[in-house]
Amino acid sequence: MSVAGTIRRNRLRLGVLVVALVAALAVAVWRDVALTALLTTGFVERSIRAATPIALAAIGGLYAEKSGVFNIGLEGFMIFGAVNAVAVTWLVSGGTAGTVTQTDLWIGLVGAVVLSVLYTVVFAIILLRYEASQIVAGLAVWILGLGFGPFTAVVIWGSQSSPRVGRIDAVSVPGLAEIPFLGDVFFDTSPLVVLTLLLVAAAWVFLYRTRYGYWLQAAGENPEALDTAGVNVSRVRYAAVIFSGAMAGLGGAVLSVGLSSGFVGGGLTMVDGRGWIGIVAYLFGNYNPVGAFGAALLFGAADMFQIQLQTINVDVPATLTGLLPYVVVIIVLAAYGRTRMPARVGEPYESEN
Amino acid sequence: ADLSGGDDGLTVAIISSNAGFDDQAFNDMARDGLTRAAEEFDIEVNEIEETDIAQFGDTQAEAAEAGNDLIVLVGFQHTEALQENATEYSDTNWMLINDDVDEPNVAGYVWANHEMSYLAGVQAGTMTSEELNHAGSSNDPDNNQIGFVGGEEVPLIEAFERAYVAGAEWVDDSVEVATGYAGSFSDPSAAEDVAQSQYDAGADIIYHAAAASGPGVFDAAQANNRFAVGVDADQSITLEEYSDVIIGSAVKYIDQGTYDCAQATVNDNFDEVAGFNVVDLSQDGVDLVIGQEFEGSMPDVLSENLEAAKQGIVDGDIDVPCDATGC
Amino acid sequence: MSRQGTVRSALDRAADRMLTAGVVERLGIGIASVVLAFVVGLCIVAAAGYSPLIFLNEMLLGALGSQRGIALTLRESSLYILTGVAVAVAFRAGIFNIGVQGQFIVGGLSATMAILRLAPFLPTGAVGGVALIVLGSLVGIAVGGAYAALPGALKAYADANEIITTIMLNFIALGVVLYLISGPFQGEGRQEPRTDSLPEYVEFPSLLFETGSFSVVGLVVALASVAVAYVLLTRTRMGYDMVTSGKQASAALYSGVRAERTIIGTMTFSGMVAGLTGAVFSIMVLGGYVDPQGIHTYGFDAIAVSLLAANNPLGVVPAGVLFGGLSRGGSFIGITTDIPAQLVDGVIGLVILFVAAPELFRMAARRTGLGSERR
Amino acid sequence: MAGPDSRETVVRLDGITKRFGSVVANDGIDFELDDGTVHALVGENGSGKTTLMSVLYGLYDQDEGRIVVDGEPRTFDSPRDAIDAGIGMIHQHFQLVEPMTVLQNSILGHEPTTYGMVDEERARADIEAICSRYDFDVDEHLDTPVRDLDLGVQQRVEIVKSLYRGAEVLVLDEPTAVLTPQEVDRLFDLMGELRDQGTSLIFITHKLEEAMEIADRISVLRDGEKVGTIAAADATRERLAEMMVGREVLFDDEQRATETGEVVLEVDGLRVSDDRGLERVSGVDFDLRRGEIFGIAGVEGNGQAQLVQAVTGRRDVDDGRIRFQGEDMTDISRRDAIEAGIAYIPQDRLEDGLVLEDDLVRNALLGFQTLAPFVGEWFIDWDGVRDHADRIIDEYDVKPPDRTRLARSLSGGNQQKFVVGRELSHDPDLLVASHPTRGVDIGSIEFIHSQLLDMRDDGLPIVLVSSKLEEIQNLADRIAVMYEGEFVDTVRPDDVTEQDLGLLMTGHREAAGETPPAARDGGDLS
Ligand SMILES: Nc1ncnc2c1ncn2[C@@H]1O[C@H](COP(=O)(O)OP(=O)(O)OP(=O)(O)O)[C@@H](O)[C@H]1O
Ligand SMILES: Nc1ncnc2c1ncn2[C@@H]1O[C@H](COP(=O)(O)OP(=O)(O)OP(=O)(O)O)[C@@H](O)[C@H]1O
Ligand SMILES: [Mg+2]
Ligand SMILES: [Mg+2]
Repeated sequence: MSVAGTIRRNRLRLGVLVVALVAALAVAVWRDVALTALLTTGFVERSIRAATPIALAAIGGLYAEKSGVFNIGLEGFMIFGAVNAVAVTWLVSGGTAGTVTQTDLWIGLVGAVVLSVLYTVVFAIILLRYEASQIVAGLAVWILGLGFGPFTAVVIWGSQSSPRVGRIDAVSVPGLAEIPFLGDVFFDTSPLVVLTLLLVAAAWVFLYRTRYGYWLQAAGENPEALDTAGVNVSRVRYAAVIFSGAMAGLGGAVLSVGLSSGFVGGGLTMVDGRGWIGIVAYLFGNYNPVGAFGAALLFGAADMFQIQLQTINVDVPATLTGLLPYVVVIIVLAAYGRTRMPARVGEPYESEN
Repeated sequence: ADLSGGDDGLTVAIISSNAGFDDQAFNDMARDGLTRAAEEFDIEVNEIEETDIAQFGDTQAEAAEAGNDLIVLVGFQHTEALQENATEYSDTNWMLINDDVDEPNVAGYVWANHEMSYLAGVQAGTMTSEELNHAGSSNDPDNNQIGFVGGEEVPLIEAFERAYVAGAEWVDDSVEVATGYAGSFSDPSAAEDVAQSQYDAGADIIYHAAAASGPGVFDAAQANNRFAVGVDADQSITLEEYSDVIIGSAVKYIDQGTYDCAQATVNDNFDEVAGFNVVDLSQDGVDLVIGQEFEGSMPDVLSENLEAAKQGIVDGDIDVPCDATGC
Repeated sequence: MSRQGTVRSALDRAADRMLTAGVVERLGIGIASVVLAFVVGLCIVAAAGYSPLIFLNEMLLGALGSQRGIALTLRESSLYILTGVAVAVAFRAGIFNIGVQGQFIVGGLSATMAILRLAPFLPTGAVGGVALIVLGSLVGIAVGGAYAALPGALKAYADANEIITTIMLNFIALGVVLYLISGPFQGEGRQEPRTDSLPEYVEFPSLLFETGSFSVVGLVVALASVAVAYVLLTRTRMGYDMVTSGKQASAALYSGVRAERTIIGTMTFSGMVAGLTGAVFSIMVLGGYVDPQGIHTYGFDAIAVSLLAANNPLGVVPAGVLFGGLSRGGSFIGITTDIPAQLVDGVIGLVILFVAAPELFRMAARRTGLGSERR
Repeated sequence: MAGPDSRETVVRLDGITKRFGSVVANDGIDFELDDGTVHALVGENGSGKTTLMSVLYGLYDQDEGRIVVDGEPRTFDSPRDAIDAGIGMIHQHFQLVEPMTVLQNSILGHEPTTYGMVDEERARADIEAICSRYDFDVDEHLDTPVRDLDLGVQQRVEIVKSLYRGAEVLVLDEPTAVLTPQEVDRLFDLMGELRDQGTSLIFITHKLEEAMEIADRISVLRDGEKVGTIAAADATRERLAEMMVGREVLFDDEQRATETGEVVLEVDGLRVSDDRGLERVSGVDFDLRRGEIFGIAGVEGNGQAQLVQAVTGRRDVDDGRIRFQGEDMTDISRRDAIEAGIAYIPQDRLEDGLVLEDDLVRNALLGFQTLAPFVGEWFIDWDGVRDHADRIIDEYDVKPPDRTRLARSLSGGNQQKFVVGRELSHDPDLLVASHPTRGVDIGSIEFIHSQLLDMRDDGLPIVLVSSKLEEIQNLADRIAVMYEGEFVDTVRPDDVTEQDLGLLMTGHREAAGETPPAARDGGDLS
């Protein structure tokens, strides 16, 4: 995959990005806003931060879909991840807010991923063995998340939100953190942001450079081809679906103990639509992990941009500008509706044996 | 909520607003007052979480029919339904938070959100140009910039915002206030992004009115080694882990209100609380309290300013914009 | 063809259908998934330290134990049936309209606003009331339809995945409606995000039931929409086009179905039913319009209703009644016990999950030797 | 060719039985493949050929019987086991992952790795070695996504894939169905090369001449049972056909149209693009008279599908005109085309022609849901449709005769008969038949052909698209050969041989030089 090739293939996509950027700048200039006040290092940092949970879920969803399974339940799995991370942290710390250590938080994060794996195993069985409608079962996961996520909190804390348990500390790499801009963005930030960047890269390498990645792609495009090549399609799909749940769970956990410091279960919960944006992110990123991260970054930036506008007191109705990411999603989908899905997404595949 | 108990004593029910309990805002505070009352009197408290506005009318009726002596309704979304139920169930005592229905068996309570927010503005406006160092955090006395983070941009919260801004400008005309909304009352991460953006832009103190999103503002304060002002309760106590950055909280004593109503019901003198109670500064119903860790370390000018502002408000010399529940 | 012939053949067919394994099987799957969801739900109730017996008992008592309970069950049922029809029509045509909730919300607000704005021009009293109800409902239907036509057009012409666009439009509806009712449409002298109240004379007559928030008229509207949807899908050429598109899009195109038109038409019809639901809801229940975040998610639960009914409008009736009972029973549990309300939402999620996987029950049936051999 | 008895048996199948529910697809079949030979397997549709090979390849578990490879009994739980035992299979439908490159497809499931990464360079070297050994051209395309390749190349990719996995036994399931005669020759050369270098091949085909040409031995299946195995040298077309069908089969030529009427359909300078926007029909002209069958021959993918779709209203045209019965019909919608009396037997009955999950009643209405007598302005007269379905089932001998059956549950031949019946039942003014007998067995082919000829004799104009040259030659009154979106030539069937047509199909215009000029370019034959 050459850079030139990638650019050529995605020129429409990139074109819209450029247009969007120019439009945003035009608005800023027209409203006589100082661009430097808008596009700050902090803005970039926050955009990446906001993109992190979305990108994690997106990569999970992307893998599932590449393998031929549409996991529309990402939002639900994120909710479970968010609440479970705090729950596990709480239980290992002995059940008091004051005694939570960094280790407890990391255990909570890992614990949430492990629990997500357990949940997704059940989900994967229902999807793959019992051939459930993937759309409906995925929606059910969301509704289950909205119900049992806060319920878990009620059972543990007697309240649908957890106490504040603190969060995983930012790590500042001595020396590198001093580099202007880059230092702030990459070397003085949450380790989970860095972890996400590494996972994005790893996901790319795995998908395009290892045999398992080849199998994943084949499972979604032509499962018979994979089957007749002697690879168990089911196993590939199970792995992908479980991975997607684990990643969404990680995304939720990152949100609750990485970027925030506890679980909030009111309303749509603290996950607040990020899982849905994750799905759109990988669609827009054309099923490429790096592209998905780029799209997550775009949505994060759209959201952070409207916050920047608010901060410098450009008079925008926040209720409406808060909808910007959703509007962007629709525009993006309308412009790139014809994203080529893997050919066999959604179809159950039964090997005859 | 178990309606069966309380054979001899009275029963009190509290029906949540559509945000539900555990909102870290008025639902929780109203409930706290009743919990305290239950410890002191022979009453039984039924918590009814109702998040569906369309059900409010029927849930109120059901709670009344179940024989509750006092029913506390959280939030003005209950008003419409109560207008019918108050006459329908005239033997029941009703307490309505944030609004009023003109019936003898209804006690309407409104806390002066705007006044307490004004005081928060006074504190932030004063402290932004003062030298303040605490536990590694500091502000920038040379930079007159503060911030405000709301949950959703609805009239109720806009009243917080405008009064806060007015309070700060009363201290110092040149103060700059960045205001922003997280878009949700339950997304601390979004609130943190807003606060972070404001701290980046130079704000050193941020006041929030974001309910359960609020802790995100404190997270941002800690991350930036800046300060924040809490809301509703003394959040340097209720959110102790942030007490190092919470220099004060705009508080309203909703718990006292529910406690009073419960007590009045127990003592059979509900008439005394019935009617429209605008609980404001003049009745010590709202206040600005200094954060636990900052007590005693605040400069005198702050207490002077606060005193002057309070006096001005009570005397009517200061005209706080908006009113208790909107603009 | 004679009228008698039509009726007779309809009866014949109904009888035919009852005998086919399909209907029996679907009924079985529906019941089995509800039962299984309840079993799992009750286990969770018990595991969390609450009494499953009280849970069940209160649920039944709440749904059916009193005049009010029955009225509220029927009120919820009417809303579930209406939204269920909206979902079923779209799903039948192979279009996943997940946006019924959003269409329901914008339909409700626009019906409310239409009534409020038109009221000064019409006489007060019963005549004006009926006129306003009809006009308001028409506006609700139109706006709901338009709000659904948008993702329909995006799907038809830009190939945009309707699942995603409709979900996004739900979020957008929530925000925009909240903005409108806390600003431009906020009621005179109100502080809360709420419109003016509808005039007193704009209400459904209360027949049979006392409870103000339920009227038999609502139920009748729901049943009428079932009938319309049923006739549309089974007896008309547009319905044939829709169902064929849903089953096999390529064959539909081959048969001359205009895909774009059918997609947009289906979405529009689905959204119109959702908009009508919104109008019924605002007139019968709310008497105005409120913060949509404080409105129950009928549009999502309706997906379960529709699936339970195998996307058949007739089946939506029993499924809607079941959900009406669940919903009302769930609220009652919230009032009378300290079992958390989220649990009921969770149980609904479980019903949806299990309904989505009929194969689960088929395999179970085969394993246990229950049911017939054929699939 | 070496005598079979001097060879070792590499694969032996003993009494293989495979059932699908109540269908016995293979019933105690014995089969032997000798080392370094080609063994052809023939039989009607559904006789169990693919099933038997799928058992050998580990895709299905046999219910009874055993597989012996190189003298050792083996159980294959999955294709991987079969692959490990040196067996490769090229399926009827290619098993290639379209967006992946030829190289990636070739090594799928057997990727060489270095440090956990797929080592494409090593794979490339190995594949280039295979290509040069057997003189394949696949190595030119190693980095091309498979979806951009012709079917012929795709097939060679399949073969390379098997060889890369080390196959010593190669099963080819109907490999010639999609190829031109020239490509078939090329494939046979390849197969010969493979056999000479020691590979053993099993070759499934419906074309008896091919079996006799390339195979050493031929086995015949019927109704899931093996009828017998004979040496290719002893085989004749008639003998094989009789073994297959169980009775004598007459191979007779059809009658040409004697009288044709006025021009019904005129196509002028037609240009049509596909879904991806590529031009697939590049300026086609022809006209068609009443009572005439106009055949369009060509290798699939040369624009026939788009041409047919344009004529039947399924696809918009870029340029040019279509006139039907004197009226302009360019760019009409599919619905208008149906209402104008254009019947259409689609190429793919499973995709287009039938709604598989619907019963035959609903399927009987498919396409006619706006037409009297079944539908008024709004409502459908289902009683009328039911009677109509029964009529089709009866007249076209659809089995089982039960209108409540789902279309899916019918066998391929019966599905096709139902579609043909439905399309002809509305008294059309034009019939466009696209591969009307694809995948259909001899009996049903005879029936469908006789229906088409009868209708023609009644004056119906027919456009017949087929890649089966035999079919075209027997039925058509004129044949246009389509290559890369253009008609290379229009000829009379009696003036050309299959070889000539084959050459034309690959774009060699000169090949049919002896064609009389009058027959060219849509010339009038009446
Ligand atoms: N997966 C399956 N499930 C049920 N029945 C099957 C399945 N596969 C094949 N059959 C049935 O088994 C029989 C043999 O089919 P098979 O595909 O082996 O035939 P074939 O000889 O390859 O035919 P063709 O020439 O059409 O390819 C047929 O009756 C077919 O319907
Ligand atoms: N996948 C399947 N599931 C269920 N039944 C099947 C399946 N495939 C085939 N059948 C049934 O098996 C029977 C034989 O099918 P098959 O396709 O082999 O018929 P056939 O002998 O080839 O007939 P025709 O000559 O019409 O093609 C048919 O009755 C068909 O209904
Ligand atoms: Mg076959
Ligand atoms: Mg067949």
